[in-house]
Parts: sequence; C-alpha cells; structure tokens
Amino acid sequence: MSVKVLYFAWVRERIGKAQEEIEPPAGVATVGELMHWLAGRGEEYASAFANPRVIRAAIDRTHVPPETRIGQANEIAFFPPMTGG
Amino acid sequence: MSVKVLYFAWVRERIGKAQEEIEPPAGVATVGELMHWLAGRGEEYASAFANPRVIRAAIDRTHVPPETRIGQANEIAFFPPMTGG
Amino acid sequence: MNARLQTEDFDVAAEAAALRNGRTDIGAIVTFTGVCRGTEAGEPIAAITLEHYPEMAQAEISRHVAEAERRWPLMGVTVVHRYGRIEPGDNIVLVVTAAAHRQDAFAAAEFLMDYLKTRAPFWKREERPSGSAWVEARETDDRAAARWTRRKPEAAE
Amino acid sequence: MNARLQTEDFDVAAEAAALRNGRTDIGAIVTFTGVCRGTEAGEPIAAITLEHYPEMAQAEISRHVAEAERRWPLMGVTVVHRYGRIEPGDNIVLVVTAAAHRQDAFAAAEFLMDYLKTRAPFWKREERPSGSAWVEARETDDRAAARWTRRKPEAAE
Repeated sequence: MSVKVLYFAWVRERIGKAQEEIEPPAGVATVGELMHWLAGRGEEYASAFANPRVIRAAIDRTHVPPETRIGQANEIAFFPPMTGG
Repeated sequence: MSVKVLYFAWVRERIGKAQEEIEPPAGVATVGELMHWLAGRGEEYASAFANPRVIRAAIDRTHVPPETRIGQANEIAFFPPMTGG
Repeated sequence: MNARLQTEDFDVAAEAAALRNGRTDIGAIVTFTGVCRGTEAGEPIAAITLEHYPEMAQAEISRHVAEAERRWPLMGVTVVHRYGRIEPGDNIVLVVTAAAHRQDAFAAAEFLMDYLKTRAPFWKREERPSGSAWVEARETDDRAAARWTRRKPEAAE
Repeated sequence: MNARLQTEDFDVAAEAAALRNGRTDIGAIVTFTGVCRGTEAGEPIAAITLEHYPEMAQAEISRHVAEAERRWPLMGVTVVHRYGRIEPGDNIVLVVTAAAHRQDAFAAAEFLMDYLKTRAPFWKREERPSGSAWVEARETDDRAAARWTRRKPEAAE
C-alpha cells in the first residue's frame, strides 16, 4: 500500500526532495519504524534521519508521536521542530 | 499650617466641593486622623467619610496608607478606589 | 516613554508605528485597547464619564511605565488614557509595548493595565437608564494587580 | 474565526477594526505583532525565509483558534501568518483577540502565540553573512507552550 511522504526544512534539503510516494514493507507499522526504514534507503536519508529523536512527524496533517501506527494514512510528513510565529 | 485638600468622584460629590484649604488642629498628625477630623465638620463630610476604610488618600500625588503622617504635605487628596483603565 | 492623558481619541496604529519607526531590534509589539462597553450587568450604558486627578495620574502612570522598563527589557512603551465623556464602542485606554521577545512585551502590557486599573487616579461614572452611578472597584482587578507584587516582592510599593 | 496564511503584509489596524466593527460588547482588544529582527545572536540578518506546510498550518492554526475560543469567552480572534521571504523590520505574524474583559483577551493572545511558535508547521531560515541557516527551536518556547497544558490538562493534545 502506497503512502505520500512529505519532507520540510532541513529534512527536505538533506533528502533532496519535498515529497514522494513510498511503499513501506509489511514489517513497518509505526511512524518510528518508517523513519528507521527510510534511514536505510541511502546516504541522504541516513543523514536526514541520523537523529530521529529530533524529527517531528504528522499523519494526515496532525502531529503524532513516533509510536503511532501508520494504519490507513494518506499523507505522512517529517520535519524539524517548528520555528514559526 | 494650612494644606490644600482635594476630593474626587463621590467623595467630591458628597462634600460638595473639589478642593479647599484647611488648617487642621495640632492633634491631627496622620491621614487617618485628618479623615476623622474632616468627618466631624458637618453632615456632608460625615457622609463622605462615613466608611473611612474605603477612602484612598494621596499626599503630594503619591498613594499613602491612613497611618502616614501628614508632615509638610502641600496637597492631600481623598477619593474612592480607582476605576480607570 | 510616552504617557499621555487626553480627551481626544487615539490612533492605535500610529502609536505602534511611532515605536517601531525605523528600528530592526524589535521582535514583538503588543497593543492593548480598552473600549467602552454598551451594557454593564445587563443594563444599557449611554456613556461613561471619566474623572481624574490630572497631576497625580500623570505622575502615577509615568512611575509605572518606569517600573515596567526596570522589570523587562523594553524597546518602547506608550500609554494613553482618555478622560471626559466616552460613548460605547469608543476607546478609553491604550498600552503599547515593544521588546525583542514576546514574553517581555506581553508581561509589561499586562502589568501596566493591571496597575492602571487599580492605582491610576481615574473614576468612571456610568449613565444608565436608572440614573448615573459611579463604577465600583472590582476585587478581581485588585487581585490581578497583586500578582505583580507577589512575583517580585522587592518591587512592591 | 479568521486564520490566514499569506505572503503579503497585513494591516494590524484594519484587522482590529474588523473585529470591533459596530459592536459595543467588546471591552478589550489585544494585538500581537511579531516582527523580523535585524540581528540574531550578534550576527546581522539580511532576511528570513519562512517555509511552511500549507494544509497542515491552516488546520493547526484553526484548531488552536477553536481551542482558544473554548477556553476563553472571546468575541473575535484573527491570526495571520506570513510565509516566504521577510526582511528586518517587516511583520511576520499577527494575533488579534477581542473580549469583554482584558484578562481573557491577553490570555488567549499569549496562548495562541505560544502554540504558533511550537506547533504550527513553519520553519525559519536566516540569511546571515556566514551563510544561510535554519533557526533552531528554542527550549523557552516549548516551556511557554507547556504551561497551557499544565494549567488545563484536559486540553492537552
């Protein structure tokens, strides 16, 4: 099952793209597991997810902690801590 | 020694004047004693100072508690709790 | 510091712009505008009239602005308080604070408003259908002002 | 509720006027304007660029405005957040709150700003002489936001 993944700020810069469609393998059930799996996809991903504890995630535009199950997510986003306002 | 006394809001209305020069007798040393002495000057003063605990005072444009000595004050003001802002 | 008492209305945007004017060290600007409401405790208000003790009001406000400037690293403060007759929907009081960071600008504006409510010598009289009456001081305003002296006891007056 | 994301500047006075428009139940209006500063940690900033996640930013801001309206009896809230390139002295973000009483207007404005800083998906990049760099999140902003969940635990997300 494919899901749209978005990257922002320096996560986007390190990976070199703003979004992509991915199809994670069956063993990847949570957001944290997805980050781990993404980190294994190449140097640019390894660099982006080198310190997964600083990366924030959102499923379908809502903040979620890494233990959240991906389930039927349409859109998953990864980004650094926010600095708006 | 004469001192200028100012009245504001309903203190002014009850006394019927905004200011006056008074010469308190020697026994009147503090702001609280001055209120007590003023209250004895007639019905309008008695009405204004009927509940001296709600009356606020200022000496030379600075808030003071009733036990403050009048000393060399030039201007003493009496008024209800403030409702600005 | 800019602290004024006046009968005429004020222009919030112009007062804020005057603080910013050409500066690039300000990161946060807070404005508070107090407005005359058309009803109090369910009764319509035709207008309020603000009586004040001019020299003391000017001195008290200036003292509190100076105190705010001691407590927080402010880059500008403006206080304007109107007096006289004011109708519902019209402005009563303005506080503008500017600082590098938002917490300082917010805290200083709240501090100034709490003190203006409880320490500045102004008295409101309301025109109601049942007659004209002096507004009674609110205990919640005294509690609001007291929190600043609890927080920094050395600054208590 | 009025929550907007835009590249163009905003007019604080016009936004506040839109909330007041003809009403006489509002007693307090607070505006917070966040401004781009010209130096950070002693280094000059030529400009910042704000990247954002548009759909989520709109949703997050709307959720927090709705949460503010649940917590305080507000008579109007406007939030405008700019994105794109912004130069020193120019506006970044605006929050306007209107209420009958000042405490509600102040609290709601601070709540919204604390949450915008820590939860709204915006990222600032600074143009410095030493190069361009992403702004790091400030721990003080997280602490500022955390006080609202401590105060009312049922509202924690």
